[in-house]
Amino acid sequence: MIVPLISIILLAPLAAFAIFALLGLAKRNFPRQDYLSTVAMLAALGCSLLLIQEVVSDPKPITVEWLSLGSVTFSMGFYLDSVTVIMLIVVTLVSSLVHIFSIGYMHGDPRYSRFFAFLSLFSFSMLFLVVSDNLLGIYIGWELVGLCSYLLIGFWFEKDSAANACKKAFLTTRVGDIGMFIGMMMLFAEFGTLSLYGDSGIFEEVTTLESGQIAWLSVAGILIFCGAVGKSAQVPLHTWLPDAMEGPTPVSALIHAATMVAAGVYLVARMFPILTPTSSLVIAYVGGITALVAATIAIVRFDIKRVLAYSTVSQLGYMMLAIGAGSYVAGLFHLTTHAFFKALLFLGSGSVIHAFHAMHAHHDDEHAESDEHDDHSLVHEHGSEIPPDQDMRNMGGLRKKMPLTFITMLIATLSISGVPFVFSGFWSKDAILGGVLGQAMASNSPHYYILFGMALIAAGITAFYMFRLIFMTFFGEPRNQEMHDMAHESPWVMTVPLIVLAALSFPAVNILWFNENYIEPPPQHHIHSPQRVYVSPDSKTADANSGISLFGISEAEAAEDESGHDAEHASDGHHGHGPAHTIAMVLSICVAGLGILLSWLFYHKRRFSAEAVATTFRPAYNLFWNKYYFDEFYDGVLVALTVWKSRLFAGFDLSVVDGIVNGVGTVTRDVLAAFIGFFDNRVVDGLVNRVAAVTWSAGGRIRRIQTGAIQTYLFVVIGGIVLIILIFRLF
Amino acid sequence: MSLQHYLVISSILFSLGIFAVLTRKNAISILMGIELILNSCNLNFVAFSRFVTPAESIVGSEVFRFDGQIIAIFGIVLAAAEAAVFLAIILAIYREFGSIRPDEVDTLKG
Amino acid sequence: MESLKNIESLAYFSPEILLVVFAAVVIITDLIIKNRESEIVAYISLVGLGCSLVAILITNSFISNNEPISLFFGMIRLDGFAVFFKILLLLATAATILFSLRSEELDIKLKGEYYALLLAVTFGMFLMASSTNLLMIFIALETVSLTSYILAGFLTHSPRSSEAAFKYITYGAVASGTMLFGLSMLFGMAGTGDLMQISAQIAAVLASGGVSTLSVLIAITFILAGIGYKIASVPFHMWSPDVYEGAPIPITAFLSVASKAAGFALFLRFFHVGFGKPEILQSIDWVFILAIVSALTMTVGNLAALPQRNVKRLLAYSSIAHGGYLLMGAVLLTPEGLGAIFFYLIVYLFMNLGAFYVVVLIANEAGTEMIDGYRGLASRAPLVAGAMAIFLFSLTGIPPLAGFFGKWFLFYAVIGEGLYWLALIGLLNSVVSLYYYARIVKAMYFETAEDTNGLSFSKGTFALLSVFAVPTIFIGLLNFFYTISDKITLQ
Amino acid sequence: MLLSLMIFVPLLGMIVVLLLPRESDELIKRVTLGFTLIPLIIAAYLFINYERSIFGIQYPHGPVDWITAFNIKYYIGIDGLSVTLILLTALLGPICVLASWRNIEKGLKAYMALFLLLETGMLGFFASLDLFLFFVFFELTLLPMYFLIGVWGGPRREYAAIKFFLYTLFGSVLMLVAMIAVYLNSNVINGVAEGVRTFDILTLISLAATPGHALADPGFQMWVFLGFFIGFAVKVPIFPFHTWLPDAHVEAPTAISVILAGVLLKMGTYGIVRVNMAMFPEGLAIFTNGVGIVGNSLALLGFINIVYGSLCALAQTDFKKLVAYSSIGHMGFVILGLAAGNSEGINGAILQMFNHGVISAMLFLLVGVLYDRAHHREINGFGGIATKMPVYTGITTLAFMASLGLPGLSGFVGEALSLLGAFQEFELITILSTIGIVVGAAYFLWTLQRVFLGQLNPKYEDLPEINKREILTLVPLGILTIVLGIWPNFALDMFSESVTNLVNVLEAI
Repeated sequence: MIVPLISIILLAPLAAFAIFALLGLAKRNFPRQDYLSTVAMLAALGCSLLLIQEVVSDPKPITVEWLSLGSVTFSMGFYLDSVTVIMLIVVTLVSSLVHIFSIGYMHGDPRYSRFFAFLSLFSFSMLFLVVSDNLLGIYIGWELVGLCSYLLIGFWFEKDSAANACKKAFLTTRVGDIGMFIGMMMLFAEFGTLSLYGDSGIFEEVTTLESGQIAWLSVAGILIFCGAVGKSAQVPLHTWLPDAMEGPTPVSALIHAATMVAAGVYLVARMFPILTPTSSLVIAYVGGITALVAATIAIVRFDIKRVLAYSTVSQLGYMMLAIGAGSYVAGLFHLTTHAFFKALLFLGSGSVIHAFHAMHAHHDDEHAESDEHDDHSLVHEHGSEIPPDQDMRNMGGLRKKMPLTFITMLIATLSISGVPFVFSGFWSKDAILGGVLGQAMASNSPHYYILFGMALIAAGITAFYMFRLIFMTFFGEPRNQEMHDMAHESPWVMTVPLIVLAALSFPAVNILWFNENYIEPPPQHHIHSPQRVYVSPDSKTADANSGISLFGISEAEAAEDESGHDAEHASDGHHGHGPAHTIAMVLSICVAGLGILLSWLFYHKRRFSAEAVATTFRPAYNLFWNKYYFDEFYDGVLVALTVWKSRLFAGFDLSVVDGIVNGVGTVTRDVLAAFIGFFDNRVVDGLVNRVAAVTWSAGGRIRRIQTGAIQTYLFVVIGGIVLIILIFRLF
Repeated sequence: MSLQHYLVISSILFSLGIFAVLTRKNAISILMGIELILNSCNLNFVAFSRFVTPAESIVGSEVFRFDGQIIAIFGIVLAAAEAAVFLAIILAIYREFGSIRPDEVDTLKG
Repeated sequence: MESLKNIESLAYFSPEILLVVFAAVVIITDLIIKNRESEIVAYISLVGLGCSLVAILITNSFISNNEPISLFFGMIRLDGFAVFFKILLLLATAATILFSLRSEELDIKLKGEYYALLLAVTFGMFLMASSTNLLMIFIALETVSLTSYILAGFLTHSPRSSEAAFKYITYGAVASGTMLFGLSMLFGMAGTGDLMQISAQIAAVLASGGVSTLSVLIAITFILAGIGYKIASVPFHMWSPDVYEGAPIPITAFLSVASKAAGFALFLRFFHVGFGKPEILQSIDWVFILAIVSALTMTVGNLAALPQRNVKRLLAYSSIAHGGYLLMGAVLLTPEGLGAIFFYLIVYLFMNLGAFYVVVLIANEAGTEMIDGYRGLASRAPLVAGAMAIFLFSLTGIPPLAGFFGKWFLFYAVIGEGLYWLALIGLLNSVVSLYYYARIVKAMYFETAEDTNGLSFSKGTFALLSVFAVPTIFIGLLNFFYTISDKITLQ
Repeated sequence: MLLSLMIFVPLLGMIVVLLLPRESDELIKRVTLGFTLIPLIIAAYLFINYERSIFGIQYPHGPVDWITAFNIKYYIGIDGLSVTLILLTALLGPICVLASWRNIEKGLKAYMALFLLLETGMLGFFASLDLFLFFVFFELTLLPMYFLIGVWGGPRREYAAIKFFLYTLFGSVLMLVAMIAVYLNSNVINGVAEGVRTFDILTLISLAATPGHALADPGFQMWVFLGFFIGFAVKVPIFPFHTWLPDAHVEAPTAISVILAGVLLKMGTYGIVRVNMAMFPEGLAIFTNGVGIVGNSLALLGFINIVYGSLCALAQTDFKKLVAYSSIGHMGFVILGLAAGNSEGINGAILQMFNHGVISAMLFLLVGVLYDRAHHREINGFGGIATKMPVYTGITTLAFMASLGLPGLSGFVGEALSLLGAFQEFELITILSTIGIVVGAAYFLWTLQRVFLGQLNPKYEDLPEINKREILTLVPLGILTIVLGIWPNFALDMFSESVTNLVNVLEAI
């Protein structure tokens, strides 16, 4: 039963895309591509739900030999454990809802059919990534989702900002992917396979490693994580995600909030067994820093979609932190809850944007003008002019105009902010915080205390900026009356998905996560310390009575993650979960409350002026406003090259500003073209031409000897004879 | 006179011929140089024939072989023929170029 | 091996005799028919060549088991080697006569003399290929030279032609004089004019200390000057570009193929038979000096050809270069080398004559010998251009054309004796040569002419072109031609 | 026999085309198409019926005595490697004829005739089992190529044509010397020459593995390896012998660029596999298993090709030149994979050869489509044409993505395998080579943006969409790209046995 189900899940969306592509070759369109894609997606959703019962019996239903090279075989197959199924459901569910939402949102777009085809292709790729049982398959899906992300971000490619953003997204993630690929190469070189499961899979092989052999494994783990850094927009490769908001909003909801960006977290979770303490710690820190950095940037954004984008980056960092700190289940739990409420937030914001302008055509025109100066350079400028329909400063008081949107978005905001008990976001966030703190207490390592602190602060900031968004958008007085008058509630195709997603933000719907037997963290390989023990399922169930068992699991994980702890210590960690959990929960409620309160005071009550605070803390504000200067840094490196070039070729007084404007394009065209082109033309080709020239001139010289005077010739004859004789005599 | 004497003379003749051919600025003089060269060869052949070629005994009496002399005779004939052709060509040159200075006949070069 | 006496020899000498007879017939006919522009003399000459060919084939059948026959008391030898060269020379002469018939340049009154001289020069070349005596060698050389001088200057009102003849004879006379001096020294040292005995005699006197190595060296170098002038090898090559450029095109073709082939025949026989024994020249690194000469010859020829704009002169330099390639085979005096030379000469005959034939045609139609005159030929006369391209690329040595196989054979022979450096120089020279050959192709195919009118040629022209072009394509692909050398040995 | 038929049918076609009247363009085109379809059918038959599980030569013809003086034989046959490339060649044949359908304005007859000659040369090369025959076919492609570039090319065609010719000839000169050296030593065992010499590639391979045989001497192998390698390197082309390629590509007409990139470059790498690696493993080992620069030189060359080619591509503003330089980069992966000398590396390299043949053919066809409409190729001179030519844009995106190594499309598999293989031998070089992947993505995406995305350049308001004939040329290649991406075993199966054998030989060193 599994095979047909999984086939439908994968093939239905693929077929929807294939129909579009094949008809496209004949320059025709399927009349209702939107329905086709949506139905395909719903079918996949249905099958995914049916899979819940099937999974436990056989996690590896199919393996086919994909490539056989004599000694080495690469096989492709599926691995369906509970995590996979949950991911499948999340992806198909969000995707279905986004499909439905798009029917309304994208209505009237000239490339309407294409949009749905791309969504289908994306869904297929994402699902393929999720179910693959080997790194190669994951990598294939991984890159395909990247392609779809590229296509969809650049969906309105007439806008230069969109064209730039899609390119940036692809290239930035590809930088990370290269790291991932190198990591794969390392694993392959060591184990001779890229399969993860099974007798000769990597996870089995890795247990055979001796201690002292794992330094490279840490490197490999971190390299694989690089892929996740790119895809999940972790610092320092996070800059593409906010730019990716140039894509249509449903795309942002599906790809850049719920699914693709979460694939990085999923990947790290999948690779959990090979993560060494070192690589885990690196992952946790990257996650923690990302969570904090992105959250602080989000505070000062005015573009509604960018606030959500940075929020996504921040939340993804959270998940990374969780998995890095050993809270495997908590990380994935948060992934799920986040997928729903963030998709909801994006779709809600889409609804707002949609309300502000029914016609995308306007949108395009405005952009065409504002982007006139773009010079098509390789990496574009990050001027980020905010489109008026996304600028929160133009909003306000929409609560009454768009009640459904308001309520659903409020639910999501409450969830993400961690409002206690009622909302799923609270539970998943708390699981992470508790897990990290438990780890800290168990290991007594300052690292985990620092990470806990980061997570806690980020949680507070999250609550703050999310409510800032709500207050600025839905409360208060309309700031732009003209636009406010235009606004209207969205049609039902758009609100129904909102409602469904809002329902999903309640913990009851995420019931699977509360069944401690459903998800088991895979054993992490503790290569280096023989006294380490695997945590048996028993040790988890021992804590089942604590209500929500996953905390116990995460702490058990945490315990086993530290070297030097033997079995007893591990069980100590277990017993220590109680206080950790309680402390974390209390602290989490406090920071969330504080964040909301501050937000309320700043943006609703206007008790404090945000501007005044910004002036007081100017340096910090600048830092946040300029997004920690990441983009500037990347450009700066390239600009430095430009400057260097200017010095070299035209003197230093060529303005640096000019260099900035021209950006990488200039670097590429002038430096690379000047250098490589010069090298290729002058040096490589030049050498050849030099040889040719010498040959030619030799011909000319010989020619000149041929004077035309017969006596010269005769002289050469006599000279030649004498020379030959001399040569003979001399040698 | 020994063989050496003849050889020295013929060598001098040959060298003179070469010298004439290389330096004279008149086609006729070059022809004369060529004749000197050819005749030095003839002299060589005759001298060698006389001094070097072994005599063969035929029916008790010594008979000299005349190989060299014969070659010399052919050489004289060919030299004459060559001179004839050369002179004819010089005439043609004079007709076309109005000069028989060899260094003025240099339109073909390079 | 017996030496036949004079009367007995005549039968074996019939090819040469027929040539002389027909030369006389041509002259007499010319006297009789009054109309001095009649082409009948050319056809008579062709008939003569035909008869001679039959005679060659008949005499060839007398040679059994590669056993050479010595004629006229050892003056001349009839062997496979001679037969091969005679056939080759005969074909070249026949081609020259056909060219001459079509050359407007040679539309002159003195036809009788012209064809008679052609037959005479062929006769001389036959002798060059078969002489085994110093006297005969000299006579043969002079016969060829004297007639060639006249033929080169045959265009009575062309200063170029006269200048060519003048340079040719001056150069030729000095070179053959020098050679004669060398021959006389050799004669003096060996005491005999018989090539068959010279080597043994020289070896004997060298061993007894009667003469010094230097004397032998000087004698041989002098002789080399004469032969080198015939095959136009550096440093005795300088006459050839000027003479080739000035002479009527058919004669240029003839000189570049037949004269060179005859020169090689002489060279090979002289050095193989006379001085092939290592003991004679053990004090001299003969291989080295010939290898240097060979390398220099091809390099100078190719480099000097690069800047040429006159196709005739370009081909003159190219034929110097080909002389250099051929010399590679002669350097080592090995059977492989000989075989390579035979094969290459066959190929060279077709491709070089073909190229010259196109030059004749273009000179007739476009009135120029310059590369510019070949512009747009591909559209004006596609077949002629195609044939020319085949000849030129074959001369370069591009597979599957015969020139490649010829070069392959030569390089094979050279590398077989370990002279990798010489082979490399030769091969790099091929690359250089591509450049100037391709310039003509470029003009024909890639450039457009100011005058775009099509050129029309007779059917006979195309037939003759294909006579050269088809073998140029196929000779290398057929096994037959590689086996020729099996039947020819030099003793 | 079938194989010979396949090789010489185009030659026959050439003669037929030459006999057709000059004016009847349509007839000439159709006849040519017919004569290129026959080899395709035969090649497909061979490909399908090739017995994959058996290592060795199949469908042999010969050895038939040809030039007995040198024991040269007419001997052809296929193994998995050659049949794959033969299929590629035969497939590109009709595609190129179709691509030349409208844009050859003058001398169509000569063009088609030369093209058919070229096809014979290419097919023969891949099937040859006699070294001499191999060389002759190798060189046979030169002449038609020279004319095809020189007569029907762009503005600097003369320069490009002669440059191509001179470079290749230079390379083959060294090859010729090496070839003669191999032949001369083919009967020398323990310093004694006995028996006949041979050009038979299979025999030579076994002789080169015989202890004591002159061919097995590592010093000898090194020199001969170098001779052959430089000859093939020019063709591949490997830095620094590559400068002919951008010129030739830019000037050549579309179909010829397709052949050039699709097949001719593969002749170089095929030669390296067939001769250099199989025949001279000891020589190869010096350049791949040694220490220092020399010991890593082959991999280094691959690396330089990848990075240098990609960077050069990034710097281009001419669409076609960009694709040309990208070819240099992609051939670098082949070299890198071959240098690895293990199963993954060599399989990947060969697969990459085939894939690159398909993908670069597509790319050049696409450039040609655009050029036929806009009459220029300046990347910055376009912009936003995705709105006018959506189908074209879609196909181009597919080709670009395949070329930049997007998984799921064929380009990825070959590259990934090459890298996986190479990493096991040359870790640092391989890691550095991955820069090429990023740069590859960069230049393709940047091009995609500059040409297709953004506001429509008003000059191209009425740019016609790609037509049916053009789509027809692209579809088979596109299908192959996707099929091989999804199911690479389709091609890998063909040659993995041969590669396994080769790897065993290499590992025995």
